[in-house]
Amino acid sequence: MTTVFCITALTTLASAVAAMSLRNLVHCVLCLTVSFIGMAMVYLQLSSQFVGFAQVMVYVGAVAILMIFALLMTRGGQELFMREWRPMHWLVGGLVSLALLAVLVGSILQSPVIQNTGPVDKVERVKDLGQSLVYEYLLPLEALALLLTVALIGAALIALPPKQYPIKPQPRENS
Amino acid sequence: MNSAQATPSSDKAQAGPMFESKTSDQAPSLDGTERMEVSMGPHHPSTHGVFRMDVELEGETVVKLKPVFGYLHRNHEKIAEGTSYLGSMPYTDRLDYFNSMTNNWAYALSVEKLAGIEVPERAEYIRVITAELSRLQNHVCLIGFLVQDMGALGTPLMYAFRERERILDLFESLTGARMMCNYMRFGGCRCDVTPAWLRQAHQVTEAFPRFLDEFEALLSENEVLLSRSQGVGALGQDLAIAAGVTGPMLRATGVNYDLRKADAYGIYNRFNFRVPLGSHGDVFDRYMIRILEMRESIAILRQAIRDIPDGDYVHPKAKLRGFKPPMGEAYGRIEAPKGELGFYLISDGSPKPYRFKVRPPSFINLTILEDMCLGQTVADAVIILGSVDIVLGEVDR
Amino acid sequence: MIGKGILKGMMETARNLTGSFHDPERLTTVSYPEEKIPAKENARNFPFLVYDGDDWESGLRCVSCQICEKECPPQCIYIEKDTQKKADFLGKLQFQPKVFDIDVSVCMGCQICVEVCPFESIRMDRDFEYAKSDRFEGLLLHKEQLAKSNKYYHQIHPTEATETDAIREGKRQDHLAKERAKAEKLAQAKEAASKSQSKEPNKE
Amino acid sequence: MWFEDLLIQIKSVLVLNAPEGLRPILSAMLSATPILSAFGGLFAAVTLLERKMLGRIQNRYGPNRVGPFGIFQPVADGIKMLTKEDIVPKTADHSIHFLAPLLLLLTAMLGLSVIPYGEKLVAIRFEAGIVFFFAVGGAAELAVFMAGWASRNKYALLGSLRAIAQMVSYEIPLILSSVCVLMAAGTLSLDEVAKSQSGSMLSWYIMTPWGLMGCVLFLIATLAEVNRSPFDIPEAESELIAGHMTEYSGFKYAVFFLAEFVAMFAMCALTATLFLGGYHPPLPILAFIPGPFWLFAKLMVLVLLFIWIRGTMPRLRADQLMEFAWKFMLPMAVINLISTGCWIALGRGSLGWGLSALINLAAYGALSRWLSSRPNQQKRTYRFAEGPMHAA
Repeated sequence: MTTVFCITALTTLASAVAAMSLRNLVHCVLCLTVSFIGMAMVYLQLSSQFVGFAQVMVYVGAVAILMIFALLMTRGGQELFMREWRPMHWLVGGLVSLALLAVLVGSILQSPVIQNTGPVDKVERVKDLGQSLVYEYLLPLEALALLLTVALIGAALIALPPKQYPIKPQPRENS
Repeated sequence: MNSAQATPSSDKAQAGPMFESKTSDQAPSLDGTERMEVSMGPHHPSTHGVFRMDVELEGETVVKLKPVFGYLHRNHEKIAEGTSYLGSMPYTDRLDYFNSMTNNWAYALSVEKLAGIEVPERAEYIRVITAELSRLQNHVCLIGFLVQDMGALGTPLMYAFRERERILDLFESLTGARMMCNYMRFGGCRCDVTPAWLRQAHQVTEAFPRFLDEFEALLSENEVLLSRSQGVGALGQDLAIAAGVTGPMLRATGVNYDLRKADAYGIYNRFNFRVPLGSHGDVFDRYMIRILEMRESIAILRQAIRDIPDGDYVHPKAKLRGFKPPMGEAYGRIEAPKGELGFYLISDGSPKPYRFKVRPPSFINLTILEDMCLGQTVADAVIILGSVDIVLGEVDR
Repeated sequence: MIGKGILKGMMETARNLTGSFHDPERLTTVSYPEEKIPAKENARNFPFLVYDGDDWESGLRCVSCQICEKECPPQCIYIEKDTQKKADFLGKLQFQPKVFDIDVSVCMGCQICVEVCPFESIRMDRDFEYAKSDRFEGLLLHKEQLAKSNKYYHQIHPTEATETDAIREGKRQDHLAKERAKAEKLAQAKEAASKSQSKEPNKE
Repeated sequence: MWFEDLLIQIKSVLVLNAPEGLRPILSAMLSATPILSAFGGLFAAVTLLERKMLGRIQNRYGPNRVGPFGIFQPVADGIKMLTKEDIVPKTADHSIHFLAPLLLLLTAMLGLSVIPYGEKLVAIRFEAGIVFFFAVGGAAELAVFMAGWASRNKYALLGSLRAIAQMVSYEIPLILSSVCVLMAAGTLSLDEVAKSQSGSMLSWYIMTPWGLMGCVLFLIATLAEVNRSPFDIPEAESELIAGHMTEYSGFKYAVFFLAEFVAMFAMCALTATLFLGGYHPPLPILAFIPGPFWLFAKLMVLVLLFIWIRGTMPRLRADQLMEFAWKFMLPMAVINLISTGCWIALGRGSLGWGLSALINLAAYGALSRWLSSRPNQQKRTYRFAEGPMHAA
């Protein structure tokens, strides 16, 4: 168990580092995907199948693809914009990541999981998960669903084609 | 190797954007996306031969299209000016190699006009029969290719070829060659049709409507085909007339113009047939007009095979060797399956034409490709090209 | 109803799928080298030279008049006249070709040489399996490869060959008649001459 | 039963005789090998079958040169593919160009691991098996993108972007139409789903109105997901040469081909499991024939259907494909969910059956009416020329 965990953890971390430091943005996204898969493996090792698979489905199948589309549709997929040293950027970036780290560490320390140090013995049942979603966390679930629907409608609105595509025949060059 | 790399982008292994903006001199488009230049052809599976379309895309929408041809240019007109009148006849086979019969006819017609040769009645009937048979096989193959361009994996094309085979068999047993018939002569035809051949032609004609019904069952109501072709590549009447478009392409726009009626060359005024007209001028109309034309061709064939008289198949005084038309000029034109095919000849009294000019229907129908493709997607550009019905042998000459 | 046209089309392909097993009208393909569609009688491909009798060199009908060479649109025929004359089927003395080459890589099989030939000597073959590994020498056919017997001609184009034979027979008859007429004329002339001079026995 | 027991016996004997440390690996390999070899063989057979059947549909013989009736054609193809030169474009991203076909094959093959081939024959018994299936299927998009992007070819990139857009869009109706079965079976585990359809043919889910509609929707979405005609837009040869595979040659191309076929088999096996009773025989009397046989028989029927469709249909345009996904597939799948819900709520009896049929029929009628009233679905009539010709 521990060796497998070590391998996954190392891969995840290494690919995360690579995702930040590689020069080619598409490579970065692909490395990020590897680290997503590593996270899913960690979930699986915690006997939480559903979450692991959902992680793969959502992050690999959707989020990574979304990032790739965003990358390719904007200009300069290959260009590197951190060649110059910009102290302000580093400062702000560092602050934000520190804050994020603080939030994460804080919430982990407060959660009851931290007391449970031994291996997880209770196998999570998909049914339990579903029931807790529908009974216990119904309101957040519905709020989330509403949010996603709004996002979807917004996306559809943005993607609506203009009434008439504004293409006119251009003057020919040779005639 | 691949035409996508034809644009000379200096892609280094790591650096450099993948798609260089080749149109930076133009105003940026409305939604701020970059235009992409794709060079489709000359080695592209959908260009019906060696033909290139330099397409400029915005997303997948065509904003500029430049047809580039000439890859198959072989100096047809100049060769014809250096050879005897008869010697050009086999070269006309190779213009639109699907319809050597109509090419022969158009050339023979103009030489007959030039020299004032009479054509016997039986020869006229034979000409009508062979021309309508080649119209059948041209249209059915064109539809096969068109649906192939829509991605139907060749099934309709194979059916079309199956039927075309029967017509080519007829041509072979009549003239000796399947495609390069070289059949018409000035003042008639090279050899006579036998009663057995006429019976066979009758059988083929009678079997054709059943095949057409099957073909239409496969295609005409197919939702995928409808949505691919309706409203795609629409061409207006005015533009079509202004650009000199002829043939099914013109009739699909609704213009009532068929040389078989307008000129009534040969003996076409003896036959009872109708001219189908479209109203949208889009790819689907072009497809349907061709289907309907085939049905009318079958009607003509039935009448011609029924009525063919006995007599000479070639004018008895027609000369093969030493043929010298008098000085003058003539333009003979016929309704070839692809449109108006004309030959313009100037004679200086020598055995060779002084000037030999072809009016190729596919070349002239192709000139408005850009106007039809603007605002459509790449996939549409492919089928619009397919619906124009070009043969590169005729376009490039 | 959406999907109706698609179902109709699928029924059509299904009919062809099953039809290809039992209906020869639908499965028109043949497996080529093993199985061949019988050639049409009129089928033509490249020209050949007809010879009469068994010996191709003496029976060659060609008199190297070079009309085909002149009329050939792609100019793929090359003829050199022989220096000596030989008697043809009519007994006339004619040149025979020393060299008769056809470059079948250039020939487009248009049959114009056949049509213009006044001596019925060049005709169209229907053999099409000409694939060669050497495209220059291999596809340049010489006299000896081009010469094929009248029997072979009868085999591939029976109707046309019979017609040709009839034409030649007619020509021979014409020639004989002409000869006879000439001989008669000669005889008459001689007779007239001899009548006026002295009487001598007529020699044929 | 006897067949499955035999397989299990063989495996346990083999595993128990191995040293302790190797047992888990050996066990995994013993599960994977038969599956992979069976589908590998099936791939070879189906490539031949497809070409033969397409040939027959097009009134040709299809391959018939290699061996009797051409049965060694796949071998010849394999040798050809293996000995062909492997060409990688100079500007390509070599590592990604190399990894893409492998990743695609991996994702396709992983899907096979959760399919129940018999009552006791499941390679991995996941509780959320179907989620696993769709999750690894989602990773295929990434592989396609890698292939298209790494080739540095416009056609390849366009093809891969089209493929991704198409796969992402059709994953929604795909999953939604499978959800109705999951609702009825009350589980996410595929072997449970198969078990819930035991008995005769009548207890298969396709025998219910929602099941039929779900099955049709699932199959259409499958066609799109595995890029088969009429949804083979990413590889539209008349537009994009070969899409993301344009710059691949030799063995890598063969791997793409293999991956595509394996993905198709996996999807067909899933369809069979979800809607066609999985490994159950159509009649209980036929239960003496082992379960894997039935599953493969159903799979083959679906594959033949796909080939038949491929031989018939032209290809949709990319935007029409999206339109079809969002305007027909998605609403239909959602309505199908409602109809399934009615069926379950009304006690799975004839009343629920009727109501479900009614809902589906009404929805289908309304949707198809709406779709066929669109401007590009018109039935046109044609006139014939009367009167004088247009002046020349």
